Amino acid sequence: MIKILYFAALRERLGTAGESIELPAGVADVGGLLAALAQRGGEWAGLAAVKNLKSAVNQEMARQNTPVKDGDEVAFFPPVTGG
Amino acid sequence: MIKILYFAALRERLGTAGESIELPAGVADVGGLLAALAQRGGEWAGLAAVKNLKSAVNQEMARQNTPVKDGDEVAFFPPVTGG
Amino acid sequence: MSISVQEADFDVGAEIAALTAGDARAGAVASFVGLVRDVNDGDGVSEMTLEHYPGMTEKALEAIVAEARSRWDVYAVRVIHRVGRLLPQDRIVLVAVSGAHRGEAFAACEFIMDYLKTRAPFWKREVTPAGARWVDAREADDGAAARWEK
Amino acid sequence: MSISVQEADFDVGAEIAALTAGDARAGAVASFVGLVRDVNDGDGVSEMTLEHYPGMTEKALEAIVAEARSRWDVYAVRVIHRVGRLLPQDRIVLVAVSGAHRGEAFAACEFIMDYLKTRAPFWKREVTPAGARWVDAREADDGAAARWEK
Repeated sequence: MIKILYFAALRERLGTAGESIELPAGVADVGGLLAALAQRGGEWAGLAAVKNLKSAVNQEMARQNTPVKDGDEVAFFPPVTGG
Repeated sequence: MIKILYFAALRERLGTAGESIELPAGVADVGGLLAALAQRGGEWAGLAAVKNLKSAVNQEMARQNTPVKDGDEVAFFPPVTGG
Repeated sequence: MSISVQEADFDVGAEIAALTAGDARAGAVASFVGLVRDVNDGDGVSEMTLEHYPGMTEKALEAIVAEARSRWDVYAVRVIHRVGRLLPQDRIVLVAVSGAHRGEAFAACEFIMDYLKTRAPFWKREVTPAGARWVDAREADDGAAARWEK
Repeated sequence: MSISVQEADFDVGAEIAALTAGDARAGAVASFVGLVRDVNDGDGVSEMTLEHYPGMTEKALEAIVAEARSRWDVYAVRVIHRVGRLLPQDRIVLVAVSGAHRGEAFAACEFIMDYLKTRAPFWKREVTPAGARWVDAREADDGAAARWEK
Protein backbone atom coordinates (compact mmCIF):
# COMPACT_ATOMS: atom_id res chain seq x y z
CA MET A 1 0.00 0.00 0.00
CA ILE A 2 1.00 3.59 -0.56
CA LYS A 3 -0.63 6.71 0.83
CA ILE A 4 -1.30 9.57 -1.60
CA LEU A 5 -2.17 13.10 -0.48
CA TYR A 6 -3.51 16.00 -2.54
CA PHE A 7 -3.35 19.63 -1.42
CA ALA A 8 -4.84 23.03 -2.15
CA ALA A 9 -6.23 23.61 -5.69
CA LEU A 10 -5.35 20.04 -6.62
CA ARG A 11 -7.33 18.64 -3.69
CA GLU A 12 -10.35 20.70 -4.73
CA ARG A 13 -10.03 19.76 -8.39
CA LEU A 14 -9.73 16.02 -7.71
CA GLY A 15 -12.37 16.13 -4.99
CA THR A 16 -10.23 14.20 -2.51
CA ALA A 17 -7.58 14.98 0.10
CA GLY A 18 -6.00 11.58 -0.16
CA GLU A 19 -6.27 7.82 -0.51
CA SER A 20 -4.45 4.59 0.24
CA ILE A 21 -3.91 2.27 -2.71
CA GLU A 22 -1.84 -0.72 -3.68
CA LEU A 23 1.30 0.39 -5.49
CA PRO A 24 0.22 -0.11 -9.15
CA ALA A 25 2.16 -2.82 -10.99
CA GLY A 26 5.25 -1.49 -12.73
CA VAL A 27 5.30 1.85 -10.86
CA ALA A 28 8.78 2.66 -9.58
CA ASP A 29 8.84 6.44 -9.35
CA VAL A 30 6.71 9.59 -9.09
CA GLY A 31 6.34 9.89 -12.87
CA GLY A 32 5.16 6.30 -13.09
CA LEU A 33 2.59 6.85 -10.36
CA LEU A 34 1.24 9.93 -12.17
CA ALA A 35 0.89 7.89 -15.37
CA ALA A 36 -0.97 5.15 -13.50
CA LEU A 37 -3.35 7.70 -11.88
CA ALA A 38 -4.00 9.31 -15.28
CA GLN A 39 -5.51 6.03 -16.49
CA ARG A 40 -8.49 6.69 -14.23
CA GLY A 41 -9.63 9.30 -16.76
CA GLY A 42 -11.67 12.44 -15.99
CA GLU A 43 -9.80 14.99 -13.85
CA TRP A 44 -7.14 12.36 -13.22
CA ALA A 45 -6.22 12.23 -16.90
CA GLY A 46 -4.94 15.82 -16.72
CA LEU A 47 -3.01 15.37 -13.49
CA ALA A 48 0.43 15.03 -15.04
CA ALA A 49 -0.24 18.07 -17.24
CA VAL A 50 -1.03 20.39 -14.33
CA LYS A 51 1.26 23.41 -14.67
CA ASN A 52 4.22 23.24 -12.28
CA LEU A 53 2.81 20.24 -10.42
CA LYS A 54 4.94 19.56 -7.35
CA SER A 55 5.37 16.31 -5.47
CA ALA A 56 6.84 14.96 -2.26
CA VAL A 57 7.81 11.42 -1.24
CA ASN A 58 7.83 10.71 2.47
CA GLN A 59 7.52 14.46 3.12
CA GLU A 60 10.60 15.43 1.12
CA MET A 61 10.33 17.43 -2.11
CA ALA A 62 10.50 15.00 -5.05
CA ARG A 63 10.91 14.93 -8.82
CA GLN A 64 9.43 12.75 -11.57
CA ASN A 65 12.29 10.26 -11.17
CA THR A 66 12.18 10.06 -7.35
CA PRO A 67 11.66 6.37 -6.43
CA VAL A 68 8.32 5.26 -4.98
CA LYS A 69 8.03 1.93 -3.16
CA ASP A 70 5.48 0.09 -1.06
CA GLY A 71 4.78 1.88 2.23
CA ASP A 72 5.66 5.35 0.95
CA GLU A 73 3.66 8.54 1.46
CA VAL A 74 3.40 10.48 -1.79
CA ALA A 75 1.92 13.97 -2.07
CA PHE A 76 0.93 16.09 -5.08
CA PHE A 77 0.35 19.83 -4.87
CA PRO A 78 0.67 23.17 -6.70
CA PRO A 79 3.67 25.44 -6.18
CA VAL A 80 3.76 26.57 -2.55
CA THR A 81 2.66 30.09 -1.63
CA GLY A 82 3.29 30.53 2.09
CA GLY A 83 5.13 33.22 4.02
CA MET B 1 33.70 83.44 14.42
CA ILE B 2 33.51 79.72 13.81
CA LYS B 3 32.44 77.03 16.26
CA ILE B 4 34.65 73.94 16.53
CA LEU B 5 33.52 70.73 18.25
CA TYR B 6 35.60 67.70 19.26
CA PHE B 7 34.10 64.30 20.00
CA ALA B 8 34.92 60.99 21.67
CA ALA B 9 38.63 60.03 21.91
CA LEU B 10 39.59 63.31 20.26
CA ARG B 11 37.68 65.33 22.86
CA GLU B 12 39.48 63.47 25.64
CA ARG B 13 42.88 63.82 24.01
CA LEU B 14 42.54 67.55 23.40
CA GLY B 15 40.89 68.14 26.76
CA THR B 16 38.04 70.19 25.27
CA ALA B 17 34.62 69.53 23.77
CA GLY B 18 34.69 72.67 21.68
CA GLU B 19 35.51 76.32 21.25
CA SER B 20 34.53 79.43 19.32
CA ILE B 21 37.34 81.21 17.52
CA GLU B 22 37.86 83.80 14.83
CA LEU B 23 38.37 82.12 11.48
CA PRO B 24 42.20 82.15 11.20
CA ALA B 25 43.54 84.34 8.41
CA GLY B 26 43.99 82.45 5.17
CA VAL B 27 41.87 79.45 6.22
CA ALA B 28 39.39 78.48 3.49
CA ASP B 29 38.75 74.79 4.08
CA VAL B 30 38.91 71.96 6.63
CA GLY B 31 42.52 71.13 5.78
CA GLY B 32 43.52 74.75 6.26
CA LEU B 33 41.78 74.88 9.63
CA LEU B 34 43.62 71.75 10.78
CA ALA B 35 46.94 73.28 9.75
CA ALA B 36 46.11 76.44 11.69
CA LEU B 37 45.14 74.44 14.82
CA ALA B 38 48.38 72.41 14.54
CA GLN B 39 50.36 75.61 15.09
CA ARG B 40 49.20 75.60 18.72
CA GLY B 41 51.71 72.79 19.35
CA GLY B 42 51.31 70.04 21.97
CA GLU B 43 48.42 67.63 21.30
CA TRP B 44 47.19 70.04 18.63
CA ALA B 45 50.34 69.52 16.56
CA GLY B 46 49.36 65.89 15.97
CA LEU B 47 45.72 66.61 15.14
CA ALA B 48 46.01 66.35 11.37
CA ALA B 49 47.98 63.10 11.74
CA VAL B 50 45.27 61.35 13.77
CA LYS B 51 44.49 58.10 11.98
CA ASN B 52 41.28 58.32 9.96
CA LEU B 53 40.33 61.69 11.41
CA LYS B 54 36.82 62.61 10.33
CA SER B 55 35.24 66.04 10.06
CA ALA B 56 31.91 67.69 9.51
CA VAL B 57 31.00 71.22 8.42
CA ASN B 58 27.58 72.47 9.50
CA GLN B 59 26.70 68.93 10.57
CA GLU B 60 27.39 67.35 7.18
CA MET B 61 30.29 64.92 6.69
CA ALA B 62 33.23 66.84 5.21
CA ARG B 63 36.63 66.29 3.59
CA GLN B 64 39.93 68.20 3.75
CA ASN B 65 38.84 70.40 0.84
CA THR B 66 35.34 71.17 2.15
CA PRO B 67 35.06 75.00 2.38
CA VAL B 68 34.95 76.66 5.81
CA LYS B 69 33.69 80.23 6.17
CA ASP B 70 32.83 82.61 8.96
CA GLY B 71 29.79 81.42 10.95
CA ASP B 72 30.30 77.72 10.23
CA GLU B 73 30.19 74.88 12.74
CA VAL B 74 33.11 72.51 12.21
CA ALA B 75 33.51 69.20 14.04
CA PHE B 76 36.42 66.79 14.30
CA PHE B 77 36.05 63.18 15.48
CA PRO B 78 37.30 59.61 15.07
CA PRO B 79 35.53 57.13 12.77
CA VAL B 80 32.00 56.55 14.02
CA THR B 81 31.13 53.35 15.89
CA GLY B 82 27.40 53.38 16.57
CA GLY B 83 24.72 50.84 15.88
CA MET C 1 11.51 24.95 20.09
CA SER C 2 12.68 27.05 17.18
CA ILE C 3 9.86 26.22 14.73
CA SER C 4 6.11 26.56 15.21
CA VAL C 5 3.21 26.07 12.82
CA GLN C 6 0.09 27.36 14.54
CA GLU C 7 -3.28 29.04 14.15
CA ALA C 8 -2.61 31.50 16.97
CA ASP C 9 -1.04 34.92 16.53
CA PHE C 10 2.40 35.55 18.03
CA ASP C 11 4.09 38.31 20.05
CA VAL C 12 6.89 39.72 17.89
CA GLY C 13 8.59 41.67 20.68
CA ALA C 14 8.55 38.72 23.08
CA GLU C 15 9.89 36.35 20.43
CA ILE C 16 12.74 38.67 19.44
CA ALA C 17 13.64 39.27 23.09
CA ALA C 18 13.54 35.53 23.88
CA LEU C 19 15.99 34.84 21.07
CA THR C 20 18.85 36.57 22.88
CA ALA C 21 17.70 36.23 26.52
CA GLY C 22 20.73 35.21 28.57
CA ASP C 23 22.99 35.26 25.51
CA ALA C 24 25.34 38.23 25.78
CA ARG C 25 27.37 36.99 22.80
CA ALA C 26 24.58 38.19 20.51
CA GLY C 27 25.01 41.67 19.06
CA ALA C 28 22.44 41.38 16.29
CA VAL C 29 18.90 40.20 15.67
CA ALA C 30 17.51 40.39 12.15
CA SER C 31 13.84 39.62 11.77
CA PHE C 32 11.02 39.54 9.28
CA VAL C 33 7.27 39.71 9.74
CA GLY C 34 4.96 38.85 6.86
CA LEU C 35 1.43 40.27 6.89
CA VAL C 36 -1.81 39.75 4.96
CA ARG C 37 -2.22 42.52 2.39
CA ASP C 38 -5.65 43.80 1.40
CA VAL C 39 -4.78 43.58 -2.28
CA ASN C 40 -3.14 40.94 -4.50
CA ASP C 41 -2.71 40.95 -8.27
CA GLY C 42 -4.84 44.08 -8.43
CA ASP C 43 -7.85 42.65 -6.61
CA GLY C 44 -9.11 43.43 -3.14
CA VAL C 45 -8.60 40.66 -0.59
CA SER C 46 -11.07 40.44 2.30
CA GLU C 47 -9.64 37.29 3.95
CA MET C 48 -7.42 34.30 3.30
CA THR C 49 -7.01 30.75 4.47
CA LEU C 50 -3.62 29.09 4.78
CA GLU C 51 -3.51 25.36 4.14
CA HIS C 52 -0.42 23.28 4.89
CA TYR C 53 0.90 19.72 4.86
CA PRO C 54 1.14 18.69 8.53
CA GLY C 55 4.32 16.81 9.19
CA MET C 56 6.10 17.83 6.03
CA THR C 57 5.75 21.51 6.89
CA GLU C 58 7.76 21.14 10.08
CA LYS C 59 10.36 18.91 8.37
CA ALA C 60 10.77 21.38 5.51
CA LEU C 61 11.21 24.31 7.90
CA GLU C 62 13.72 22.33 10.00
CA ALA C 63 15.71 21.54 6.86
CA ILE C 64 15.70 25.20 5.78
CA VAL C 65 16.88 26.35 9.21
CA ALA C 66 19.59 23.64 9.27
CA GLU C 67 20.78 24.78 5.84
CA ALA C 68 20.94 28.39 7.07
CA ARG C 69 22.95 27.30 10.11
CA SER C 70 25.39 25.44 7.89
CA ARG C 71 25.97 28.56 5.80
CA TRP C 72 26.20 31.27 8.45
CA ASP C 73 27.48 31.42 12.00
CA VAL C 74 24.25 32.36 13.77
CA TYR C 75 23.16 31.67 17.34
CA ALA C 76 19.38 31.32 17.62
CA VAL C 77 16.68 31.01 14.98
CA ARG C 78 12.93 31.31 15.43
CA VAL C 79 10.32 30.56 12.76
CA ILE C 80 6.58 30.87 13.35
CA HIS C 81 4.09 30.35 10.52
CA ARG C 82 0.37 30.64 10.98
CA VAL C 83 -2.25 28.50 9.27
CA GLY C 84 -6.04 28.77 9.02
CA ARG C 85 -8.17 31.84 8.41
CA LEU C 86 -6.48 35.25 8.40
CA LEU C 87 -7.64 38.81 7.69
CA PRO C 88 -5.80 41.76 6.10
CA GLN C 89 -3.09 43.14 8.42
CA ASP C 90 -2.92 39.84 10.33
CA ARG C 91 0.60 38.51 10.87
CA ILE C 92 1.39 35.39 8.82
CA VAL C 93 5.02 34.57 9.49
CA LEU C 94 7.93 35.53 11.73
CA VAL C 95 11.58 34.68 11.06
CA ALA C 96 14.13 35.98 13.57
CA VAL C 97 17.85 35.20 13.72
CA SER C 98 20.49 36.23 16.26
CA GLY C 99 24.23 36.38 15.70
CA ALA C 100 27.38 38.14 16.82
CA HIS C 101 27.21 40.65 13.97
CA ARG C 102 24.51 41.84 11.61
CA GLY C 103 25.83 40.46 8.32
CA GLU C 104 25.23 36.81 9.20
CA ALA C 105 21.93 37.53 10.92
CA PHE C 106 20.52 39.45 7.93
CA ALA C 107 21.70 36.87 5.39
CA ALA C 108 20.35 33.89 7.32
CA CYS C 109 16.99 35.62 7.94
CA GLU C 110 16.52 36.54 4.29
CA PHE C 111 17.66 33.09 3.14
CA ILE C 112 15.15 31.38 5.41
CA MET C 113 12.33 33.57 4.09
CA ASP C 114 13.31 32.96 0.47
CA TYR C 115 13.48 29.19 0.96
CA LEU C 116 10.30 29.13 3.04
CA LYS C 117 8.48 30.85 0.17
CA THR C 118 9.51 28.16 -2.33
CA ARG C 119 10.08 24.98 -0.28
CA ALA C 120 7.69 24.90 2.66
CA PRO C 121 4.28 23.39 1.87
CA PHE C 122 1.85 26.23 2.58
CA TRP C 123 -0.88 27.36 0.22
CA LYS C 124 -2.91 30.57 0.40
CA ARG C 125 -6.54 30.73 -0.67
CA GLU C 126 -7.83 34.29 -0.76
CA VAL C 127 -11.31 35.76 -0.97
CA THR C 128 -11.80 38.61 -3.45
CA PRO C 129 -14.94 40.39 -4.72
CA ALA C 130 -14.95 37.88 -7.62
CA GLY C 131 -14.89 34.92 -5.23
CA ALA C 132 -12.29 32.67 -3.63
CA ARG C 133 -9.10 31.71 -5.49
CA TRP C 134 -5.83 29.98 -4.80
CA VAL C 135 -2.88 32.35 -4.82
CA ASP C 136 -0.44 31.79 -7.68
CA ALA C 137 3.23 31.40 -6.89
CA ARG C 138 5.27 34.53 -7.69
CA GLU C 139 8.12 34.14 -10.15
CA ALA C 140 10.00 36.71 -8.07
CA ASP C 141 10.07 34.18 -5.23
CA ASP C 142 11.77 31.57 -7.39
CA GLY C 143 14.32 34.18 -8.40
CA ALA C 144 14.91 35.20 -4.79
CA ALA C 145 15.53 31.58 -3.76
CA ALA C 146 17.73 30.85 -6.79
CA ARG C 147 20.28 33.54 -5.88
CA TRP C 148 21.36 31.51 -2.83
CA GLU C 149 22.31 28.49 -4.92
CA LYS C 150 25.99 27.72 -4.73
CA MET D 1 8.37 60.68 13.95
CA SER D 2 10.49 58.10 12.19
CA ILE D 3 13.83 58.85 13.90
CA SER D 4 14.61 58.98 17.61
CA VAL D 5 17.90 59.41 19.47
CA GLN D 6 17.20 58.72 23.12
CA GLU D 7 18.53 57.35 26.40
CA ALA D 8 15.43 55.27 27.06
CA ASP D 9 14.94 51.68 25.96
CA PHE D 10 12.31 50.92 23.32
CA ASP D 11 9.55 48.35 22.79
CA VAL D 12 10.46 46.34 19.68
CA GLY D 13 7.08 44.67 19.29
CA ALA D 14 5.16 47.93 19.67
CA GLU D 15 7.43 49.74 17.21
CA ILE D 16 7.13 47.01 14.57
CA ALA D 17 3.36 46.86 15.00
CA ALA D 18 3.04 50.67 14.80
CA LEU D 19 4.92 50.65 11.48
CA THR D 20 2.05 48.92 9.67
CA ALA D 21 -0.90 49.92 11.87
CA GLY D 22 -3.76 50.90 9.56
CA ASP D 23 -1.68 50.18 6.45
CA ALA D 24 -3.04 47.06 4.77
CA ARG D 25 -0.81 47.63 1.72
CA ALA D 26 2.15 46.40 3.77
CA GLY D 27 2.99 42.72 3.42
CA ALA D 28 6.49 42.86 4.88
CA VAL D 29 8.39 44.31 7.81
CA ALA D 30 12.14 43.75 7.99
CA SER D 31 13.82 44.83 11.18
CA PHE D 32 17.12 44.83 12.99
CA VAL D 33 17.94 45.12 16.68
CA GLY D 34 21.53 45.78 17.78
CA LEU D 35 22.55 44.73 21.30
CA VAL D 36 25.50 45.32 23.62
CA ARG D 37 27.76 42.23 23.57
CA ASP D 38 29.73 41.18 26.66
CA VAL D 39 32.89 40.77 24.63
CA ASN D 40 34.68 42.86 21.99
CA ASP D 41 38.06 42.26 20.35
CA GLY D 42 38.61 39.37 22.76
CA ASP D 43 38.08 41.36 25.96
CA GLY D 44 35.16 41.24 28.37
CA VAL D 45 32.90 44.28 28.30
CA SER D 46 31.06 45.20 31.51
CA GLU D 47 29.38 48.37 30.26
CA MET D 48 29.53 50.99 27.54
CA THR D 49 28.66 54.62 27.00
CA LEU D 50 27.40 55.95 23.70
CA GLU D 51 28.35 59.51 22.82
CA HIS D 52 26.85 61.35 19.86
CA TYR D 53 26.78 64.71 18.08
CA PRO D 54 23.39 66.22 18.92
CA GLY D 55 21.85 67.85 15.88
CA MET D 56 24.10 66.19 13.33
CA THR D 57 23.04 62.74 14.48
CA GLU D 58 19.42 63.38 13.60
CA LYS D 59 20.35 65.05 10.31
CA ALA D 60 22.62 62.16 9.36
CA LEU D 61 19.94 59.59 10.15
CA GLU D 62 17.33 61.59 8.19
CA ALA D 63 19.66 61.69 5.20
CA ILE D 64 20.30 57.93 5.39
CA VAL D 65 16.57 57.19 5.56
CA ALA D 66 15.89 59.58 2.66
CA GLU D 67 18.57 57.83 0.61
CA ALA D 68 16.99 54.45 1.37
CA ARG D 69 13.57 55.75 0.34
CA SER D 70 15.02 57.02 -2.94
CA ARG D 71 16.44 53.57 -3.71
CA TRP D 72 13.59 51.28 -2.66
CA ASP D 73 9.82 51.52 -2.68
CA VAL D 74 9.18 51.18 1.03
CA TYR D 75 6.28 52.49 3.11
CA ALA D 76 7.35 53.28 6.68
CA VAL D 77 10.76 53.48 8.32
CA ARG D 78 11.58 53.65 12.01
CA VAL D 79 15.05 54.25 13.47
CA ILE D 80 15.74 54.43 17.20
CA HIS D 81 19.29 54.76 18.52
CA ARG D 82 20.09 54.92 22.21
CA VAL D 83 22.82 57.06 23.79
CA GLY D 84 24.29 57.14 27.28
CA ARG D 85 25.27 54.24 29.53
CA LEU D 86 24.35 50.71 28.44
CA LEU D 87 25.02 47.24 29.82
CA PRO D 88 25.58 43.91 28.02
CA GLN D 89 22.35 42.61 26.44
CA ASP D 90 20.86 46.12 26.41
CA ARG D 91 19.31 47.15 23.10
CA ILE D 92 21.28 49.84 21.24
CA VAL D 93 19.49 50.36 17.94
CA LEU D 94 16.31 49.46 16.08
CA VAL D 95 15.78 49.81 12.35
CA ALA D 96 12.43 48.64 10.97
CA VAL D 97 11.11 49.04 7.43
CA SER D 98 7.74 48.12 5.93
CA GLY D 99 6.97 47.50 2.28
CA ALA D 100 4.66 45.63 -0.05
CA HIS D 101 7.12 42.75 -0.43
CA ARG D 102 10.12 41.50 1.51
CA GLY D 103 12.89 42.25 -1.00
CA GLU D 104 12.66 46.03 -0.71
CA ALA D 105 12.10 45.93 3.05
CA PHE D 106 15.16 43.73 3.68
CA ALA D 107 17.41 45.77 1.37
CA ALA D 108 16.38 49.13 2.83
CA CYS D 109 16.76 47.86 6.40
CA GLU D 110 20.25 46.47 5.81
CA PHE D 111 21.28 49.57 3.85
CA ILE D 112 20.19 51.87 6.68
CA MET D 113 22.16 49.81 9.22
CA ASP D 114 25.28 49.77 7.03
CA TYR D 115 25.16 53.52 6.47
CA LEU D 116 24.30 54.24 10.10
CA LYS D 117 27.41 52.30 11.14
CA THR D 118 29.68 54.46 8.97
CA ARG D 119 27.91 57.82 8.63
CA ALA D 120 25.98 58.59 11.80
CA PRO D 121 28.04 60.31 14.52
CA PHE D 122 27.89 57.86 17.42
CA TRP D 123 30.92 56.67 19.39
CA LYS D 124 31.11 53.77 21.81
CA ARG D 125 33.31 53.82 24.89
CA GLU D 126 33.46 50.45 26.57
CA VAL D 127 34.70 49.32 29.98
CA THR D 128 36.90 46.21 30.04
CA PRO D 129 38.95 44.60 32.84
CA ALA D 130 41.91 46.64 31.54
CA GLY D 131 39.98 49.90 31.83
CA ALA D 132 37.84 52.09 29.59
CA ARG D 133 38.59 52.43 25.87
CA TRP D 134 37.01 53.88 22.76
CA VAL D 135 35.79 51.23 20.36
CA ASP D 136 37.67 51.10 17.07
CA ALA D 137 35.72 51.21 13.83
CA ARG D 138 35.47 47.82 12.12
CA GLU D 139 36.84 47.56 8.62
CA ALA D 140 33.99 45.14 7.91
CA ASP D 141 31.57 48.04 8.40
CA ASP D 142 33.29 50.12 5.71
CA GLY D 143 33.09 47.13 3.40
CA ALA D 144 29.40 46.61 4.17
CA ALA D 145 28.61 50.25 3.38
CA ALA D 146 30.77 50.30 0.25
CA ARG D 147 28.79 47.54 -1.44
CA TRP D 148 25.76 49.85 -1.76
CA GLU D 149 27.71 52.41 -3.77
CA LYS D 150 26.37 52.82 -7.26
